[in-house]
Amino acid sequence: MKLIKGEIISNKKIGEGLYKMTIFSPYIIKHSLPGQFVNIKCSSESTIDPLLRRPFSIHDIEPDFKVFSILYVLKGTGTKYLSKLSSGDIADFIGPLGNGITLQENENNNFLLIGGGIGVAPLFFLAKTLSAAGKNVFFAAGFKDNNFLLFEKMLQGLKISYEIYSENGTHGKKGMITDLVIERADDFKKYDIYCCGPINMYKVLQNIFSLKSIKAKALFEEIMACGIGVCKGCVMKFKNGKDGYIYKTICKDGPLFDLMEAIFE
Amino acid sequence: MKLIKGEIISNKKIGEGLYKMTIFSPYIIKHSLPGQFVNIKCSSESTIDPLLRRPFSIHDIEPDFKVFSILYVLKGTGTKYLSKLSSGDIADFIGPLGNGITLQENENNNFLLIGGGIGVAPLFFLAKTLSAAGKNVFFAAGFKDNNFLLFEKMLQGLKISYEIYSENGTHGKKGMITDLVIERADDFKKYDIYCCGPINMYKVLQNIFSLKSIKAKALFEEIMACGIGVCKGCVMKFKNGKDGYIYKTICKDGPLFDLMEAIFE
Amino acid sequence: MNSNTGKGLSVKLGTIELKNPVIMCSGTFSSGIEYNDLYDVSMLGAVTTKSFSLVPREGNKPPRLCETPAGLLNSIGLENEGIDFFINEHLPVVKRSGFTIILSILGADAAEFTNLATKIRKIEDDLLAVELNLSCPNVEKGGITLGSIPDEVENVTAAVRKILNIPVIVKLSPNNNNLAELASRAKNGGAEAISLINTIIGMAIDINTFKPKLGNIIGGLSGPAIKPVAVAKIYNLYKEKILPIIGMGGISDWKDAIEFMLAGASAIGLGTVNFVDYNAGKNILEGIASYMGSKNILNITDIIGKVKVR
Amino acid sequence: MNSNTGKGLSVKLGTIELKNPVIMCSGTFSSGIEYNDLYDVSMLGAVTTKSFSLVPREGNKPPRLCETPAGLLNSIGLENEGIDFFINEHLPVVKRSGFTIILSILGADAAEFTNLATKIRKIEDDLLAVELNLSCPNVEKGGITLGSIPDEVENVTAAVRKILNIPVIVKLSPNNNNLAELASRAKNGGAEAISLINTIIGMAIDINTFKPKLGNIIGGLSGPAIKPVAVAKIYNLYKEKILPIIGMGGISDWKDAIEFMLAGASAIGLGTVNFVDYNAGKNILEGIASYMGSKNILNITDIIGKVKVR
Ligand SMILES: Cc1cc2nc3c(=O)[nH]c(=O)nc-3n(C[C@H](O)[C@H](O)[C@H](O)COP(=O)(O)OP(=O)(O)OC[C@H]3O[C@@H](n4cnc5c(N)ncnc54)[C@H](O)[C@@H]3O)c2cc1C
Ligand SMILES: Cc1cc2nc3c(=O)[nH]c(=O)nc-3n(C[C@H](O)[C@H](O)[C@H](O)COP(=O)(O)OP(=O)(O)OC[C@H]3O[C@@H](n4cnc5c(N)ncnc54)[C@H](O)[C@@H]3O)c2cc1C
Ligand SMILES: Cc1cc2nc3c(=O)[nH]c(=O)nc-3n(C[C@H](O)[C@H](O)[C@H](O)COP(=O)(O)O)c2cc1C
Ligand SMILES: Cc1cc2nc3c(=O)[nH]c(=O)nc-3n(C[C@H](O)[C@H](O)[C@H](O)COP(=O)(O)O)c2cc1C
Ligand code: FES
Ligand code: FES
Repeated sequence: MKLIKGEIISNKKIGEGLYKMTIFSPYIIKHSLPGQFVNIKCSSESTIDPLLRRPFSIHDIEPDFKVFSILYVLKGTGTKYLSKLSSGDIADFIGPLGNGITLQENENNNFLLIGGGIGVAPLFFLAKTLSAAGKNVFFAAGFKDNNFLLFEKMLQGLKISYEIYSENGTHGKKGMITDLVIERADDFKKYDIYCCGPINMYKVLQNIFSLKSIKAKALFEEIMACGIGVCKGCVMKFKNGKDGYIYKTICKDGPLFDLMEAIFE
Repeated sequence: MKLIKGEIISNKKIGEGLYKMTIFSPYIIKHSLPGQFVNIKCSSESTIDPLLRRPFSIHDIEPDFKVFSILYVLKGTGTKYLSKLSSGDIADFIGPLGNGITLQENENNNFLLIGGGIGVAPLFFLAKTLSAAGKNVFFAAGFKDNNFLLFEKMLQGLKISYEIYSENGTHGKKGMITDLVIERADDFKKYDIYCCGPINMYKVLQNIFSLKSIKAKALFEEIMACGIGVCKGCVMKFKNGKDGYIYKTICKDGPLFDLMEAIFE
Repeated sequence: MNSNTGKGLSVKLGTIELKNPVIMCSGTFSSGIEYNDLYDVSMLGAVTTKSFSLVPREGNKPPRLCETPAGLLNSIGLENEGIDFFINEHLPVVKRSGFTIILSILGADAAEFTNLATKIRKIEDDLLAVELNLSCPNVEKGGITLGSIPDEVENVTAAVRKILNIPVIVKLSPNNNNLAELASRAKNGGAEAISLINTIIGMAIDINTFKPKLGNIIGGLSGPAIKPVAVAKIYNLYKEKILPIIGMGGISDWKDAIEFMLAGASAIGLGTVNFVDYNAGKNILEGIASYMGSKNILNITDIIGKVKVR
Repeated sequence: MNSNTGKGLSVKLGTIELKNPVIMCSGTFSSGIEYNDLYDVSMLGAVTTKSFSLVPREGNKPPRLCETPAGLLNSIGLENEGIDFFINEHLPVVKRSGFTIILSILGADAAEFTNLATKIRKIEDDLLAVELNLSCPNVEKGGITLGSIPDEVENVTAAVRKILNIPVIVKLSPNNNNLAELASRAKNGGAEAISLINTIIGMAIDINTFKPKLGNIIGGLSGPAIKPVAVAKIYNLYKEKILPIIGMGGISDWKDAIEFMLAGASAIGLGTVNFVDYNAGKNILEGIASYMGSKNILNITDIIGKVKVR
């Protein structure tokens, strides 16, 4: 990890309250794994509001241009600040952070990526990496509506197959992405599975997968302060032993964990 | 006074760390007196840094265009924020505030305005008003260096006479503006005098004028919170009775006071 | 204001009835006259006046203000023109304008409060309540404030209560740890509500001049910075169920107001925000009303103290 | 760092000698190992470790963090892997890297502190000092913290002092009003310095879910918001001339560091700022050095407590 001031190459609105920011950083290109994130200062040098940095997954890297991107949704003060930046401005961030996803040699050839909402952001980087490594990738993405239409355009640029669901039926099939998973759960046994999405999606997936004894990994979120494992602030409960639990930090022990180990309360 | 959201027409750098912002506001045009000020929010809607509004004198009004201006120097977070705004952005301010300068019918015909540094800002509005009323105005301005060259250009647009001093001699005569006042103090007895500048200038002027029994008024500054007289935060000491003193608020009782009544500690 | 505003907004603190829970804090709104130029101040639940003492007080040496991160340090020193000035100059105007007034009074000891109460008796019909500001340093007790001495809190409250027929509110300072004890003693003395919190002791130093940024060296911190401290104090005192609370300290929008009520405030006080958003009273009142609409809350009293702690 | 850095930066707190006054606060820097990837942590005056207890503590239920205006509320609940983990895993690394270590230890009573001290005795040569974190709630005394009970402060300090030969620092909480008394008792127990301030009690509520934003309901406030409170506490304690003070609470740049030293801090602690500016230690150290250059201050000790109050 390194503290970096990188030039913003572009910052585009690609949907309602949905932005893609591209930042120049040879270091990030060289050292990042899918699933890792950066912690960005979201206030100008002279102000302290918001105080804390904000974590964003690495969404894409383009080694030819030495740039990486984040895909982000407008939530509060921090993302509002980001959305106002423009090309030529400087992004102050630290990264890459977290464990990320390493691909072993002898691993499976078939990968299923399940993304819900903005959870598709880090999975895009993973899909790109896998497809470059010659793996078969099936990307299952679920949205509320058609706000991620331009994201589909990006997926089309990768050599992967995908399916999109939207709750209101305005993008892809109507329904929840978990509907697809339920339908094809038996198929999916032969896949390595990576998920990223809201807690509610994870709860449903845990149920489906435990019934079918399917393994899966997932990327988690928690409010962060340090982002580098020193404050013990960003913990979640995970199974430990038979009935026990243990707190693990999302920022350093994660954000990638075995989905079946997560305890939701 | 009124709380106003006025469109910024222009925001130009006219010197090192010196800016002129022009804001559309028919209300301010209609109701302002020279010496009055506005209290401007210097942070975006979603942030609270800086928390308090910042007071700025009304520097100029252009009734034909329904705009007024402020002239400001970069100091800290608030003025930095202002300097980043541009035409089309909205300024959130309240005004006009303070007592300001009213010109009585039978008043003197000769006016001397003494400005030090950014203190020339409100005196410009006064000079313009006086000259429009057919008065004789002599504007004596003192600066550190030649950073206010463009201000001189503005003065040239008024039908008044003026003299400029700079401490390092790069603009007008070399010296302090108080040198001029000492030299011509006897002349100035027949003038109505208004001053605006730093405390150190006021101390010197108080000495000169008290020796010569000359009367003068001055615009004062103090750190403000409310700007409208309710918090009693922006007080300064003024003479009261023979040896007494009284605290007066700069924002409501002032900012215009009899210079000779001020007590500097 | 939308047409629904007003419905279900009324709250009661003991016998104090408010048409809505939005109150202006003492010292940050004067008597409300200035703000009436900006919006109709009579719409507010109440305006707490600047604290008035028996005789005028000149206040502390300037500078009296200093901005800190998300906060305001002040050392006004309770400057005020004296109770007679309020009675003669402000009261006629605020009556005419229909403001609901809580009169904040300030004294050095029970005797001074007694004298104040006696003066107020003749105008008490024009007041909703009096609020006791006990933050005057007590010289006999070594300079600590009246409000941090349990006996004094009870004595002063009882002294005022004996003279006046209107409800008495006691304002407490967060610089004390024994708030439950102080509130109980206020209750024993006959208070009907507690105002919480006053400012937190703070200080700032100019690193160029080496001088304190306030003429008085030490000041009181207010504004958003202190909000979490206020919420915790209110939550902790509310649990004790001693007296209803007027909660204040860093509220800057309607969301903060709701947060304070969930923590246990029956009404909320707006202080420093009046300097930032001159329309805060109106905006926050409207915000509360539309929040109630959107959440289908019929009576704002339904949310008081309703933070879900399990 | 410019070539002058280091000159005149050393400070002494009792027998504690620091090459410069920049110390990392407990709990916000772990043992410094992570930050050593970003800058050479051995340049710092000292690193105070996370507070370690005799046995590992799992800490509080999440969520544990919440941002407030210019502040951070946390309820980590003193999660740590236990003192053995520090001794076996961290100590070898920090020794190799040349960090100056103040070990923060945490116990529920004097007995636990005695046990901790006994364990530490064998590594004490590798430590600059120990800092006692007395913020554990004491169950026997109704849940109030050890650090707010004068007798306990003295007992615990004396217990640790008896066993260890290295200096003892006592960390105090701003939630107490009797800081002078507590500091005196720490001194009686044999402490050489006071760390001030720990976090201020605070709370935040989610107005959508009605739930507290922290799993533990109540948390501790840190960051710029609390800076004026910290400066006032340090100024007031410094005046009593009881023990030298390590000042902390909201420092975010070198200017704040100077402000704390003017108020009376002999050294300064950096906490929350490490999450905002990962290079804070280095930046603030350099900032202090160049400030000294520009103001012709030969020894940083010359400014300690030098606020001009008249
Ligand atoms: C490892 C990780 C990766 C993330 N990747 C992305 C991404 O690629 N794209 C994206 O849009 N968002 C992502 N998020 C969520 C993102 O960090 C928040 O949306 C953002 O911090 C909101 O900041 P704000 O100031 O706009 O909102 P506010 O609501 O003002 O934030 C208030 C506080 O809540 C925290 N917060 C709010 N939402 C979240 C959340 N979902 N997770 C963690 N903390 C939160 C903020 O950091 C801040 O401390 C990620 C979060 C984590 C932990
Ligand atoms: C009645 C009045 C009229 C003014 N007119 C002008 C003007 O026309 N042009 C101009 O450039 N400046 C003017 N000032 C000064 C201006 O308000 C300050 O320079 C500005 O507030 C600095 O804000 P900042 O955030 O950039 O600086 P910071 O240094 O970050 O401000 C910190 C605090 O100090 C206060 N402050 C700093 N300097 C002054 C000052 N000189 N007077 C009062 N408060 C101050 C700020 O308001 C704030 O509370 C005027 C001040 C007053 C009181
Ligand atoms: C400038 C100023 C003056 C104040 N004067 C008084 C006062 O006269 N009497 C009083 O009881 N409280 C006074 N207070 C405290 C406020 O009423 C309020 O309790 C405190 O500011 C916390 O609320 P806030 O953070 O919303 O400002 C004053 C506060 C400020 C900022
Ligand atoms: C996340 C976090 C964890 C902390 N953990 C500890 C701790 O283990 N022991 C301790 O003595 N203080 C702990 N503190 C308090 C800090 O050491 C420091 O006293 C406080 O945060 C004030 O300084 P700051 O405002 O610079 O952060 C912690 C603070 C934070 C924010
Ligand atoms: S954010 Fe500090 S440990 Fe994860
Ligand atoms: S700033 Fe409040 S009285 Fe002047």
